[in-house]
Amino acid sequence: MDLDMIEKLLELMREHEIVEVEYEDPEAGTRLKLKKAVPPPPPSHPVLTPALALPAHMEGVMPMGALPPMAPAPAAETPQDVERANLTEVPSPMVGTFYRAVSPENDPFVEVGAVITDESVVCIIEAMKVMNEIKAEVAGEVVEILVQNGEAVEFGQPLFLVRTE
Amino acid sequence: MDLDMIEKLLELMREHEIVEVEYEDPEAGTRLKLKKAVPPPPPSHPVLTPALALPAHMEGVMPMGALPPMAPAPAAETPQDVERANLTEVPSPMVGTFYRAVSPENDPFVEVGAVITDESVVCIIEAMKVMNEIKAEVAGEVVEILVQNGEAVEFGQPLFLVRTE
Amino acid sequence: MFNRVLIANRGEIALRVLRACRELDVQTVMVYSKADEDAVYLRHADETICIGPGVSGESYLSIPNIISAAEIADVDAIHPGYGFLAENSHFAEICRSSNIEFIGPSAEIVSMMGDKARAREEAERAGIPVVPGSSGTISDEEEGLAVAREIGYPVLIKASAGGGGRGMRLAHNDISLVNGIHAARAEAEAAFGDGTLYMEKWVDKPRHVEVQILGDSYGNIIHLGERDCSVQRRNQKVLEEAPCADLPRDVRKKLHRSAVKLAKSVGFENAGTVEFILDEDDRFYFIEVNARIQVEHPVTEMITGIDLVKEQLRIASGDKLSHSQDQVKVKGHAIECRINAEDPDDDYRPCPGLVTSFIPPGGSGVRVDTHVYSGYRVPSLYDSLLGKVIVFKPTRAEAVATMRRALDEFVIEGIKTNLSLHRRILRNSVFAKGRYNTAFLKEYLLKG
Amino acid sequence: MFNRVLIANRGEIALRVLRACRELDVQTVMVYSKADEDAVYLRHADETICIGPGVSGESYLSIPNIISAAEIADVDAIHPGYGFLAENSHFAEICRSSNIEFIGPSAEIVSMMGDKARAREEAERAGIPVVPGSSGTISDEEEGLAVAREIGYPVLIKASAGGGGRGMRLAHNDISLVNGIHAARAEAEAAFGDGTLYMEKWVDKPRHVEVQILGDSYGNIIHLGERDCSVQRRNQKVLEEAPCADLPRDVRKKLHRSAVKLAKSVGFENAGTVEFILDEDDRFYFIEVNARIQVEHPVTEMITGIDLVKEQLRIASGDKLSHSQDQVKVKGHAIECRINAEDPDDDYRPCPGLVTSFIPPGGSGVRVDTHVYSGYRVPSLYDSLLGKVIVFKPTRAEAVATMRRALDEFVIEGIKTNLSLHRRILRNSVFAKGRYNTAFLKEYLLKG
Repeated sequence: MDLDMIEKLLELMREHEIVEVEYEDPEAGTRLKLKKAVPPPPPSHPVLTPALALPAHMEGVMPMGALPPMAPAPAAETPQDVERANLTEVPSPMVGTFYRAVSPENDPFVEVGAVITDESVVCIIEAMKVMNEIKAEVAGEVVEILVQNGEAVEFGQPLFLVRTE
Repeated sequence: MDLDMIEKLLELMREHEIVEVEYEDPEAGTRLKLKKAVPPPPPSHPVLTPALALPAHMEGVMPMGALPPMAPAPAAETPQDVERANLTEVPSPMVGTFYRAVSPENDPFVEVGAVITDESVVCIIEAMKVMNEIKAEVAGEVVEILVQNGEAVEFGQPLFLVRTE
Repeated sequence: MFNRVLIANRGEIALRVLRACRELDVQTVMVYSKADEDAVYLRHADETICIGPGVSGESYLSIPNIISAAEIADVDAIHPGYGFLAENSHFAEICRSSNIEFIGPSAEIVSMMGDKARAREEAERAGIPVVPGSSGTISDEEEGLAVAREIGYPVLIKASAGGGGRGMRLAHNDISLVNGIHAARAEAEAAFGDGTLYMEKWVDKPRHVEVQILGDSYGNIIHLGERDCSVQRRNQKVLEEAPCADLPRDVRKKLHRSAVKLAKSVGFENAGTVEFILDEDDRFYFIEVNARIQVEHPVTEMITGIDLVKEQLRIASGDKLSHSQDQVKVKGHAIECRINAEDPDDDYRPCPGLVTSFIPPGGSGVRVDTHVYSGYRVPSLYDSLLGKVIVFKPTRAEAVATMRRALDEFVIEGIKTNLSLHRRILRNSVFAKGRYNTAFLKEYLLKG
Repeated sequence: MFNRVLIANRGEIALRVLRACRELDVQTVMVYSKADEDAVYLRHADETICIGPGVSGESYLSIPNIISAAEIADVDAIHPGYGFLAENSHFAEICRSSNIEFIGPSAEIVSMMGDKARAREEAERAGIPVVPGSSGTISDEEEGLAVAREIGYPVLIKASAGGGGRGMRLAHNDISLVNGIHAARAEAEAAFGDGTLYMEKWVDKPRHVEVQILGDSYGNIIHLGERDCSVQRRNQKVLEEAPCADLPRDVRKKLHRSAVKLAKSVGFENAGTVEFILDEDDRFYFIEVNARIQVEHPVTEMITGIDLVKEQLRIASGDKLSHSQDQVKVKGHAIECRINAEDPDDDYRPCPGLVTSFIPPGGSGVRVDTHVYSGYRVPSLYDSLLGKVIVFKPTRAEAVATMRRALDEFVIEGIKTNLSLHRRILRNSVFAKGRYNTAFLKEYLLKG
């Protein structure tokens, strides 16, 4: 929120005979209240702010191990320099261990630059000693591989970034 | 939320004679409140009932005595026929019992229609056995007497409605 | 003690188990579905793993996903909470074969107690009174009719694999018995994949009283007193208290002894509950064993001072019971109200949605177990339990007074809840006297 | 018991008193200032009366306004809570003359105990050890120097009417004594309108231990054990526990007996606290009497099972004590953390404002006394106490573990709080050992 916007708001207030404006955006951390000189207003309704954008920060110094950060949000892993258009993530359909190849001796199923179809097997996820071949479910060019070989992945975690047509 | 939307809202308020808008979007975490200039609502506090304009309803069926009924919303009692302009309340400056005259035998200090000055004594409030003469602190014509003789009043409770020049 | 435990559940019981772990300095891994990913209680875990989409079958009920998460997170043990996989013997078995301790009874006990007809046989064998009925299962109409003739109508037809009232029918005569057997079998087959049935004489307006049991892996078994769970709506518990307010001393003792005897005879380990019904003359009959922690466990914790979830963790990690029977002292009175997201004006239909304001009661004698807070969105996919208010006071009368004021000050806005029902129960004169049965709610409150 | 009680306070203690009244079926009248008019806890009262604007002098400290409200609302008694008018003997006097019961000691006792030099004399008369110092007040520098020569430096100059560290000076030699007397007198005159001073020998790094007393109007006096309140910041208590973790049995007994003896000798009635300091050799000295309920009373409630506020109400309404000394059994261990709205990174400056999220801890062994909720705006006019977390467990080690996890799960957003300070205290090894003194916080935590 900047001064221009406030000025604009004040003009609108005059124009429309508005005496009070409150605006909150907890996400941005902003709160604005503008109030004109008027006779005492009626008893105000206590506003139980339900608009709780929770996460924010936890207060003060956190003791070791007290409140660990949440699993990284998928969005946080999106590289900022890639073009936003036509990019699709291939999410993990299960919990398990991610492998790029059938065995350490074999070549990876895909590398960056590979062109894949919906049916292409792109990796293996080991769950309960079972090796599950994972299909892309999307066609296009592999732009980025988001998980290291041998890493654990959770349900829904993005594995690959694919540029679709 | 942007200025365009606010402007649109303000126009709708004018068109539909809306005096107050509150808007919350818990999903986005934003909150907006717009309020128009209106004259102070008339008297309203029922004696010794909490002047708490409580949010929402309490859930479900209320057991006897669990949560006392709330004061009716001030707006509901606004007489629709009084002119809105130039009306001022004379609030009680203390907790006590309201008397319109020095004694039951005397005439009331003021009646509806009386023209008063800032210094006019308009009533007596008895607190701790002491009779306190209350001055109007406002000049004009008494339009309405909001409290019955002998009623208890709390701090800030409106006693008289006065039309100022 | 374990180093690291995975909590295979959600909501208030997941938070309950996490609290016990943290107090024992055990690391916690919480699994969650996409529908729960924003829940604040997940913040308190040392590690969280998303195990699937909202639908339980692909997340909280998915054995492969949970076992994978346990292996990835390298945990020593899994606590299943209640519901979901808590009484799934196959899951307990897979934990064992994966070298992960299942915090609960052995797969064999879970399986045995999950078969209600089998449990009934075990009780008979141990000399515990059971409701007159079939000895074992009934294979056809003929057998059912023979049993009914012997024990007299009305009779209850029940599913061996049953639970929550499914696969259950009441019969008053031969015709309704035959129809009931067919209907119950079809329902049980659909619900549990197992149409096996057994029969019991119908006990009218019984009280529902259960005994809390703890057993370690060295064969020691103790009881922690009983709970009265007779305030029920359609076989669902609504309010529980401990101890039972009106129980002759000798009946109480016999109940406790019977529960311990049964637990010993089957070699029960970890925490469980032996459930009984009592008729109007205080004759009691075994009905079933719950081989898990129960929703209402806090009332027992309050009157004994023993933390049941910590005991579960200790027992599963190989410790001996921390209390002998003599050391268990029942003191005071505790009541628990289950607060559900449901609409009291619309047949208690579940009522998910955004909780705009949540101000739990506090102060002296009040415990609140909840995962809910202002701004929490109750998902529509899971059960409607928002949390539990538990009060503990020296006497029942004081506990009732404290629960009244606790319920009165509890503010929940944005969704409908059953707070109003609880407020009425706590002000009902029959409830106040302390002797009521499973028909209480229907007779005194639900009618209007 | 009273029919109707006015609660002349605000915040957590007003809600605390209201809870006790509701559980005793006593109607409540809550008075409030304009600054508190939106607070949700006011909803729970049977009647509410606005008594003035936000500033305390014209509302919570205004005797005429409160007495008027009491007369209008036709109450039998007034509970003053702590702070505000709780130890104002003039207020107690006016209540009496208005035929309204003041729930606390008599005006005479309040007045006597409010005069610190006088209280010291009473203790000496009753044979209770006091810190070596002036007998009575000191009238001038000469007398001060004479006392200092007798008891030896360093000495503490204190205001008779004092409290909260005001009118207090430490002197290490004759020059600082003379300066200190002038400074303390000026400060005491400004703060209390009374420049009377007395002197005590300075006890370095004492422990602060207090004994809870209850007395009825029939001359019966009992104690409810002691509390250790040594975790202090600038003479303000931050955390309290009961019982004191490291106290030889004979010292503990003597402390209790001394407190009862003093209370008996002055004819103490209702609830109060006798405060002592202990030097490093566990020699104890009387310091003062608090003639009111204290912020930290819940820890005593937890270990004795006695509801102190209900006892206050019962005593004031003419009942005899509900427990004899023999019936008071101390069991388990309790700790209380005071949660304040203050900025730990800015010298603990009070930090009012809108609480956007407030998720109190819950579960086994946790009690929360608070008037705060998500959406509450902490007014800037009053003290910064948001509430108290109290834990109760069989042993101190378990209480510490439970408090750790309770603090960890407590979410307060929108304003700064001292939660982080408490988290550090609960993980400090000196605190864990249980023996610490009033210098603890400064030495171990505030420095780094």
